[in-house]
Amino acid sequence: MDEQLQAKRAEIVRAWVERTVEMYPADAAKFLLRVNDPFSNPVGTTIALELEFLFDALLRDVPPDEVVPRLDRVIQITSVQDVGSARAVSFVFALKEVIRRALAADRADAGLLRRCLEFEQRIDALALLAFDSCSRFLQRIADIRVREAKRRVWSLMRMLKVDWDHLPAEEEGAGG
Amino acid sequence: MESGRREFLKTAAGAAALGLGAGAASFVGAEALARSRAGQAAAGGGKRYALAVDTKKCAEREGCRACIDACHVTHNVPRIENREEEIKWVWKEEAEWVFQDRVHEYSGAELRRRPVLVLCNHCDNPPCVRVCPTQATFKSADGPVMMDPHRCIGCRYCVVGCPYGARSFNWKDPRPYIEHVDPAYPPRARGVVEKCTMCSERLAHGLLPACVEACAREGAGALLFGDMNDPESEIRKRVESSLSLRRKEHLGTRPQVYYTL
Amino acid sequence: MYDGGKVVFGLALFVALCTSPLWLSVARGGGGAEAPPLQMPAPAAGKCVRDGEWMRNSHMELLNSWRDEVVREGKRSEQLADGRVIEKSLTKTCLGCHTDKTQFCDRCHDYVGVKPFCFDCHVETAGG
Amino acid sequence: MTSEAKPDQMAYYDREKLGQVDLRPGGADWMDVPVNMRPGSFIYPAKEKHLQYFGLPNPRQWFPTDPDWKLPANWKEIIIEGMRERLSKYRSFQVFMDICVRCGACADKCHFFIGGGDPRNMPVLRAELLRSIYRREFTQAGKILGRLAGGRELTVDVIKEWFYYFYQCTECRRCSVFCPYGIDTAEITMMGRELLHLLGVNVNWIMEPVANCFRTGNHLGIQPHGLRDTLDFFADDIEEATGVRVEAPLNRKGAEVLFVTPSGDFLADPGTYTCMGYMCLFHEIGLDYTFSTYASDGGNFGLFTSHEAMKRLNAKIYAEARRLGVKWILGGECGHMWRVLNQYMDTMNGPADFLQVPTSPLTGTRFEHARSTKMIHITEFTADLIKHGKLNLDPSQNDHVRVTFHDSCNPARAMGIFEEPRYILRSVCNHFHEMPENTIREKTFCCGGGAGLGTDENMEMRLRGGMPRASAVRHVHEKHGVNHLAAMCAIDRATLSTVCEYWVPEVRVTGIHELVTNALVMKGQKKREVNLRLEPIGAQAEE
Amino acid sequence: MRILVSLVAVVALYLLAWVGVGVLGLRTLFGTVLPYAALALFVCGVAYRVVRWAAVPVPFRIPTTCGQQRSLEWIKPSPLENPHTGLQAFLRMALEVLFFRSLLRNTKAEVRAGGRLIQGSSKWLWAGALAFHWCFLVVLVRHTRFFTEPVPWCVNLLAHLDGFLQVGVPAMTLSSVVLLGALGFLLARRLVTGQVRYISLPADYFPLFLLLSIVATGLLLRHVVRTDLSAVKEVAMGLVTFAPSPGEGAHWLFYVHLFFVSVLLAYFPFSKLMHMGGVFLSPTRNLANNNRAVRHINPWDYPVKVHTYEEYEGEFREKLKTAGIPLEKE
Amino acid sequence: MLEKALRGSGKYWGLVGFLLVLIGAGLGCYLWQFREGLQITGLSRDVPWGFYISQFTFLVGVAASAVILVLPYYLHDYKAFGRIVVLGEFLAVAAVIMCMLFVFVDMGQPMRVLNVMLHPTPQSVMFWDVLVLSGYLVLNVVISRVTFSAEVKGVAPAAWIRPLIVLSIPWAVSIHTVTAFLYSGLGARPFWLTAILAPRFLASAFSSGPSLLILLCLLLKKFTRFDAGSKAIQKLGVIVVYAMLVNIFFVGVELFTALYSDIPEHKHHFQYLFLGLEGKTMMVPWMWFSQTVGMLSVLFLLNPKVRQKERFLALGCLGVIVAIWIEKGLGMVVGGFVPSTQGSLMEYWPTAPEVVIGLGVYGIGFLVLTVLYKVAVSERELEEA
Repeated sequence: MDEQLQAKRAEIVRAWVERTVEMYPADAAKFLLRVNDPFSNPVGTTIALELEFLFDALLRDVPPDEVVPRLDRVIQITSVQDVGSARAVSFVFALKEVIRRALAADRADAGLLRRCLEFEQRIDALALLAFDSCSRFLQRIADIRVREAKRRVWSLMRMLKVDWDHLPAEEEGAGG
Repeated sequence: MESGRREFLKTAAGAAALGLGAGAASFVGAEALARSRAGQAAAGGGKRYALAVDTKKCAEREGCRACIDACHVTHNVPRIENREEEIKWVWKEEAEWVFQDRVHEYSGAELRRRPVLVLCNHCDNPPCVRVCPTQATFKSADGPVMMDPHRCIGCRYCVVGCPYGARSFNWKDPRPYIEHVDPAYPPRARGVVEKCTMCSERLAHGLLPACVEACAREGAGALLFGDMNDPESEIRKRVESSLSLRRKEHLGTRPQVYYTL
Repeated sequence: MYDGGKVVFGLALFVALCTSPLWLSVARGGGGAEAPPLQMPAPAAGKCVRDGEWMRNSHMELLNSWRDEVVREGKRSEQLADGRVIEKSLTKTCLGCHTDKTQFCDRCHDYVGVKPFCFDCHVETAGG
Repeated sequence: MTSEAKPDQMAYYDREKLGQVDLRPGGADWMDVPVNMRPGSFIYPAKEKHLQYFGLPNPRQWFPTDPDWKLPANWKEIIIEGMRERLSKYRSFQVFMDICVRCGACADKCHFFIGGGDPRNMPVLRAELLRSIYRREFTQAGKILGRLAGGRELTVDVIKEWFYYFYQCTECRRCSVFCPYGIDTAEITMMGRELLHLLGVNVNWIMEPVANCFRTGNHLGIQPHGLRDTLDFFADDIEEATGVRVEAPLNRKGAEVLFVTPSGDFLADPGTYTCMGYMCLFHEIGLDYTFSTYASDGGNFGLFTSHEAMKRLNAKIYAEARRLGVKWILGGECGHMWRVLNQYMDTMNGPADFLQVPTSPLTGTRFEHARSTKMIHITEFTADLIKHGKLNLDPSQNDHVRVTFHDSCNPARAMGIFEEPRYILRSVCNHFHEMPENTIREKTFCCGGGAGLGTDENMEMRLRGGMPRASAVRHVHEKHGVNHLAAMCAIDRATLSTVCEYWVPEVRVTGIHELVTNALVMKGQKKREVNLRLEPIGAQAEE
Repeated sequence: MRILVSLVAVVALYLLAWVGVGVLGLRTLFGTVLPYAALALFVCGVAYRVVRWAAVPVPFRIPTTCGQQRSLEWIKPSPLENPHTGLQAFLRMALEVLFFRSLLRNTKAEVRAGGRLIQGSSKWLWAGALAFHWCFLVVLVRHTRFFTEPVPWCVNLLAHLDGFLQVGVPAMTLSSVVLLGALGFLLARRLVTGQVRYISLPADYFPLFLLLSIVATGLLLRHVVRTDLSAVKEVAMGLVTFAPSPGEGAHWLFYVHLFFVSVLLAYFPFSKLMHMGGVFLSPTRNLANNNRAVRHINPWDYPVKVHTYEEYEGEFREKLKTAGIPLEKE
Repeated sequence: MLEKALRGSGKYWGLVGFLLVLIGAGLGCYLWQFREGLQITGLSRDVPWGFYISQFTFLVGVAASAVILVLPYYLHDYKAFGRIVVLGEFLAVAAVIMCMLFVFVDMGQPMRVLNVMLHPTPQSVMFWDVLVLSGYLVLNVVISRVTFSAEVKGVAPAAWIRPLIVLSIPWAVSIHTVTAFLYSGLGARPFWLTAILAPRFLASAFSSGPSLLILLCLLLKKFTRFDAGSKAIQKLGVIVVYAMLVNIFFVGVELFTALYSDIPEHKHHFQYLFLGLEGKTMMVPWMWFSQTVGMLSVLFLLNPKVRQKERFLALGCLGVIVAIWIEKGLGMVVGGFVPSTQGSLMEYWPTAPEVVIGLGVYGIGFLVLTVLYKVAVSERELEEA
């Protein structure tokens, strides 16, 4: 299974990137893919780079604490790309279909289905991480939104002695 | 248009050859190549022109410059007195220097001081041709080592490579130093190398080289010109029957100017 | 703000440059419209080695190929279509008929601004 | 989609179904792709009352996702005539319509394009939005060849597209730096917005401040007593931090200097600290100055509206200077305010012949470069003070601050004020680090919130646009441990705070004069244990 | 599609000229009428466009500043990036026009491993554009040998230097080779670079194809097909002396070359090629950034409705009073 | 990147101006030579190559010496050279450009220079030399550009560059080997007809090139904020010492073979160089000076304590450069021509215009070097700011 996926790595990653970019507005998606120089578009490039890593991570069954920072990089970008939260993580599920298509030719292999399901479990695990990550970023945006609103009228609020403590706390681990 | 296309193809082929490392082998095998070329010429009944110099006969006519003058006038060779920049196709040199490895301290004074006619040796294995980066100098099928002044870039590698000092470089415009320009033979531009061509332009018209003709006219008969591939030729017979010398034989250049002392 | 003066100046400069050949030729009295007459060889000299039109366009190519063939391959002569055998020589064959280089070669070369380097070496006139 | 759903409400996210994807249209070019109004990327329309107050046409209720925008019946005529008029009034507009060669040098210079990837955010295409109409309506080739000559029909969809994309440009002029012909997308966007205003297509985040500013003198609508209270409140905070009581005179006639700063600094964190910084500095050097309630905002959202609106709002500054009888005007740290002051004010509302050439009362330096406008930038003023040793500075009070400097777009590319703020920062901080060179000075990246885009409903858009700036900040944060980003622009201070929170939460935003005052040893001060934010000095270093 | 249209247009032009001269023998049309018409269109068209631009005022002084302004004495200004005087602005324009200063600044946004966004320097466009424009100028100047009699020495010298390397007969000129290469590069980047391809219009491909055709036919005429140069010069000199010559001796391909040039000239004023004139009129480049020192006048300035202090005080009188702020009228 | 060269201090512009003056003078003299032919040089029938070609030979060595940084850094991961490896590559670029220009100015028909490529002649060593030199230039331009711009961007260079870097190592050796073959393959010139010529060239290259690099690094340290780091400089110093020792050894081997065998045609050249022949002694003082300075420098630098003092190191390196410049740039080429193949003794000394043209070429090379180093140093200063 892993060997088969490894063999088709380039093809699968490419298809996965394409599916991921599809969540952009139509002409942007077309554009991101048509620009075949990977470095012409930073957003597309980041996605391509990190998806490649994530796919390898799935193959090697890398522990979550290594995966999350890289996953975050994609989600941090997709979270603000005017797509919804569901779409922001849908790219993980897209991998399932991509893989099924890629392995369609080997359907005769009896053990394939079982191993395929095993691999999809890993994808599901990744999806959970992605949901987690996405909700963190959406939460961060929501917090930022509130804090920005507060900042805008900061001196008024101070003058009115508004209690500052109910402002959302700085995010944990942010170190600010 | 035809020749334009040909030129283009040549250029293209040249460019293509740049990409091939195959040429690397060929400078090792250059000698073998030259040998086989000469062989082919022989097999195909081609000519192999050579010159024989009878130094004794030549020396008998003290101060004779008939051959030199004839050559230099015919070929518009400039007369530049400054030894550093002089241009000469054929000239005389003392035997002591011409035959450094044949003349020794017990050789008689006459022999050592004897003026010997020297010129391009038209070697069978010419180092000048080997080193030239543009094939401006090349070996023609019937023997003479030729110069194509149109192609010469003036790098003087051939001057450095020639063991006989037979090549001259035009350090300046030669035209002012030619007394009487013969339009039949183009002078050279500054910046190119020139040398004796064995009068190939005369040979093509069935004439003897200018020097040989002049020598005969003077009645000296010191110079003998002919085809070494022709077993019946006078020069072949002379070389076969008497001990002759070629300059710096040990360098393996196989000169085609034969000397008898 | 318009900067009209600067624009007009620039524009005038541009128009003057674009049309300068016109003014130059007017200033020179309009000469040079026709190619200078070339001194052609006497009829007795016979026909040229190629037809005239071809020679006008491509003589440099002919000379170039002659050059290589003579010097590098030793092929000194050539049989023409009409059976004549000629020597491939600029000095002997070409200048043999076109005896005056200045009245033939140079005139046209100067007219079209071409500077061949043949005559850096090759001698122009017999006995020159 | 209904107009009620907003990106910050869960209802908005619910509508998106898993796996629902747009199929890519094959081979169509951008002209064929209608704009997709995506919440999070556009700004809400102006409320009727603001348009009415300021006197702009077609006030009405509408929403960008509505199919019908309730345009005037003759909207097409209005646009064409509007274009014709502007083409004959602005050489920039006419020339920029004609000479673009689409070399693509500008393509990846726009922060919105880099951060979002929408091709219509490439500056060249943003201009083509207008240019395609220009070709169709104003050039022979476009009239005859149409699409082949790059022209297209003016339809309602075009208006919608304009609205979407001309409010996704912050007029930062970064593309103009790289353009071989200096084509300035800011000019294009300004023209585009002026045309949209003719139809009553505008955004509330700009029109409300404009109306406010017209009425109260500042964008935030702070009324005179409010400003008095605010400044007194600042004085209290300053006293708490330094032990020195400073005064903030308002509308004082006969002062030497009128001080004008963006109103954001009166209200919004962290600009307020910068404002406190000014007050401390002026107190310390004994500057004879006054704030004004009438001209209480140097910022000018008219710049983001139309040239006329800009002139209407800007008129107050000279009027107030004349009324108060000051000698010259000093301007605070602001971005677009300085674009207006440097490039427009004198032409629009000058000549200021009733004022004198600005001269520093402490150093005697005559600011000859401002001899006509009679207004200088606070960093020019402060840099001169520091150079002449007029300030007693102790940079070690800022030792916990590792600072980098963000060149704000307008002072950078419409003024060229690069060295003054750097000189000040180096004088007041021991740890100053530059961001990568292609992201600073004239190549600086916009915060993503300029030109009236710094609102809440387009948060995602701003975060995308802020990504390039944030990447550079992250770079110096990782390399040099930078923890403060200094910016001399009120919009920057507001927007970059948000941008940093999202992309580089470790870095906070500050103003130049906040740092100046934190390093300033004031006469009669108590031992400085807290900074202007009333945080213990050195607290950050310990963290 | 956009590419194909432009390519077809150029091929059609070629066929037109070929049929016109090669088959129908319309030498007067292609050798006299069209060139005159094209030149007239070019000169008048360009002048018209520039005059029209110039007729539009520059209401505000809006230079893009790319360097330190002139302010305090001890701060070094960058006069060429942020000019303070007219002369400095002139020099800035000269750098822009002669050396494409702005393109030299070009960067390329890239993302590298680790998600780092980089703005690296990118000089290819600058180099390609510079090579194209300068070589085009050299080629143009060289061609004046056909329009002048006697040929000015400077033109001969330039031609001599250009053909310094003796490759082929007549010698291959360096400028044509570089010109061809640069045009190829400019076309290739439009085709290959996604961003540029996306924004390109037929009006971008057409001039490139046209210029490539001009250079290609020119090179063919010089090195492969060859034509009677004196016949060519007769045609050219006939044009400048207003004594048109049919140029019977010239090859038909020469008329194709001439026709392409005529098309270029005629097309010029109506196209983006007008950037040649426009670059001088760009208000973000050709003005000094000295607004605060010298007042700029807007010729169409008009009075606007403002909110006067009196109106303001009237509205906020009470609040001003409460806050203890001095009033004009108590 | 390149725009960094457009902004600099007064000293920088002073240097650029000085080099431009040199270039101008050289160009003027070259135009003269172009019109009058090579007669304005000191070259002659018997000594057809001189100052130009010997400078070319010397500079090929300088160019090849970049390998001394590239090899330890890329193949053995010797980190200390990380900061200066690009300086070595830039030096190679400048040196190869000078090499090509020196060959160019030596030509009788420079406008036909492309004939070498149009009529490729594999049996000519000169053809190969042109090929390897151009290849080396391209390699170094590409490698230095790619690696340096990656460094400036703070990322790893593209993977495809590594094979090129590895290729550049044997290539560097090849340029000097082929250049040596230019001489040592000629039966007509016994002085050069020695198998040790190529190794000797390499040894002298690896002492003079790094010496120059050390001097340049010390100059940069003095006049800019760029410090190559003493570890790298000391390591280079060690290389200089050993290479110079090998070089001296090789010269000794040559001397022994020629003198002990006592074959006249081999011996005469050395006699001419070191003792003079038939009263022709123009070279003698130079050769002795060169050998003495070379010996003293290497003895001086052999002592680690001395070497560690940068002032002394600079002095020693200067000595090495001078010694090798004379040995290779004067004795090596001219010595081969005296006595001539005919036994004649015609001495050679460059004329003033010849030297000015040479200085012009050096001016161009050092201008290229100055610009490249300016870019490198400015970027580094930015990085470290």
